[in-house]
Amino acid sequence: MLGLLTVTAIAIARMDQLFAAVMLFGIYSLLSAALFVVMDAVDVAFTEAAVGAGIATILMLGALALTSREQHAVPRSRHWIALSVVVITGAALIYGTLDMPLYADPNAPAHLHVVPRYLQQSMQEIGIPNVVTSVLASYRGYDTLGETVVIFTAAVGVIGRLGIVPEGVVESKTGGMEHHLILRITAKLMLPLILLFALYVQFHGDFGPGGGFQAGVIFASAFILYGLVFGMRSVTRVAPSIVVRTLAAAGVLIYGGVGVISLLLGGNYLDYNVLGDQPKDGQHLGIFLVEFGVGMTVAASMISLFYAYASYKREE
Amino acid sequence: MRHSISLFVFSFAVWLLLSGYFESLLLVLGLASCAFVVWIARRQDVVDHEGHPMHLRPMRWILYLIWLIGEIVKSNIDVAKRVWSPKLPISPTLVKVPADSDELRQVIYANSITLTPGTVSIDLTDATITVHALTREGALALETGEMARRVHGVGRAE
Amino acid sequence: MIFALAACAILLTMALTLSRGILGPTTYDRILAVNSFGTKTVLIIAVLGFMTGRPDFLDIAFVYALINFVGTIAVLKFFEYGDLGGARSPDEYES
Amino acid sequence: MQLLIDILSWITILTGSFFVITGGIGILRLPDFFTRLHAVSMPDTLGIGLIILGLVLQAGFTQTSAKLIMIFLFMIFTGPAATHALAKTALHGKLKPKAMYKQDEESST
Repeated sequence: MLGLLTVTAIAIARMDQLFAAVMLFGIYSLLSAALFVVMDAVDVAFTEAAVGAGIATILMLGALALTSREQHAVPRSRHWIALSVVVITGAALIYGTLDMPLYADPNAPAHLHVVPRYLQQSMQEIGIPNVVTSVLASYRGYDTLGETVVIFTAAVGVIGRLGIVPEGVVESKTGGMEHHLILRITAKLMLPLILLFALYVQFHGDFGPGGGFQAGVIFASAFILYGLVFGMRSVTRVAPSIVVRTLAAAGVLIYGGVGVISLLLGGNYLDYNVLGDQPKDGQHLGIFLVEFGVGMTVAASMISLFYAYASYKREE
Repeated sequence: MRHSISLFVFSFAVWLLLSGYFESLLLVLGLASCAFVVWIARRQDVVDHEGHPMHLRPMRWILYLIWLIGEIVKSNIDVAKRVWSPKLPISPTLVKVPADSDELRQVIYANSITLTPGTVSIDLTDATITVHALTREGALALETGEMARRVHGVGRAE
Repeated sequence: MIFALAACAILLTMALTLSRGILGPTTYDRILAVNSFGTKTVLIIAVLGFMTGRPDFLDIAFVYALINFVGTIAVLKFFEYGDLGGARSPDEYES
Repeated sequence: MQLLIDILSWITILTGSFFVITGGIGILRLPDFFTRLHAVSMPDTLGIGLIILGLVLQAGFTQTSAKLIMIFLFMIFTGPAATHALAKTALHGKLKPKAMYKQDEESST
């Protein structure tokens, strides 16, 4: 499988047509996610599946639609600069991995310090079966807050660059693929199912793989599908872009707000123990709210990214 | 309204199947999620006889599916033989077949054609399906219209 | 045992599909390869989940099936219209 | 009984794998885009169908089976839609299939 991954990477590098390269990137994501599954990193695979294979491909296409399809020839001297940068980075990374313990080595530092605590005590300290979720949302609450803000910032950045969709433009570009009968009916059948699945992933992050990030992306993909098939006017009628942007901000605020509340109740920032009568209940509530905030931000950011890409028109 | 209620019940059944946890908190969340889904689906205007086909006759459906599975198995074996045989005995043919007037049935028909290996519906306009068949025989078999007749039986006449 | 065999078969097919994706020759061939590759990924994840005895994998397989569909439609729309949002009128499209 | 189920599921999984591989061969061997579509529809129908059937036999009457069947149904619904959309786009993208309209053939002879 690693071999296939390598072949794909080389093929991407050699491909002149950007469109074909994007297609191969899709394959690359699928492959690496399958690899994560083999290594038992279920949550990572989940994220890779939703983000890497799906949204990233769609956004790359969006970017491609704004630029040109063919790669421009680069002067040879710049090849060398690029090559040396890549080689140096690669060498640094390999040098870094030399210090790293072998895969699945039980004496690795990660297995000696934090991991036993996370694995053994998370059940009694936090009380939810999926360790990844408890690490993500509770032990490493700050990091996750940071990641959420990054996504939000990315959405703000793209909107800032491409501009907020003026309502008039959306009106003029009404069409979708409604006349495509088969797509229309299949999409109608599948949309409620996709939405339901997203909510399921959102609320079952405590038990199985999943959580706010993945759920947000799946939720957004339902809207993206709707937008693709029924056109921008329909999708902005269902979820007006101002509402979506507000929700993106509100998600971050929920996350931050949970932290502030825990401060006010006398705990540390993002220390959920004080939220409930029992520390465990507090953890539950805290993680639930935080995941909800994450899901909201991710979904809303992705949808507004899609809006921004889909309705931007290059000046000819 | 009928469709909304049916969608709600259907969603909740799916939720229970997916979740497998029967705790009160998750059940309440499930109900809330289903309500939310129905609300969005109504806003998206996908809750109608096309998006939630509850008017099809269930018994006819099952009979049709059994027949279709049989066809799929037969044509799978046929195409597999052709792919493995060294001479690659194919004779690609395009053929236009008429479809039903009802759009939902058109879609069922076109999808059934695509599901059967050896024939792919490549266009659907004005109730006419353009089919690309891997072999002349496949195209001829489709032209007899047996599948079209069976699809017609599935949808209730308006 | 049997799962490993099935996984190998699917992997082999993934390799074959990948070569079609690299060879092309037309863009549609590549899209077809990616779509078919996605199907195989769903299958291999389901099979691998059984091999390691962790049926949570099925959720991931489901995400794949879903993303595969949405992704293919997005790609097609991009290719037919040149961007993701706009569309031509049906008459223009027919010509 | 368990043995019988095992044998049955082995047979289905193996046959399914065979169709999956056949699809892979077909996608390489067949001459043009439209014929390759047919190769893909083999693993998409009997391939996944048989493999998932085999897994369901292994899992028995459980939630896992229900999820497997849901995945199968989802793929069966979306697969042909995606294939059709792809073919239609290719046709409108002025990719000519190496095949003649049957009606044309008859009128010319």
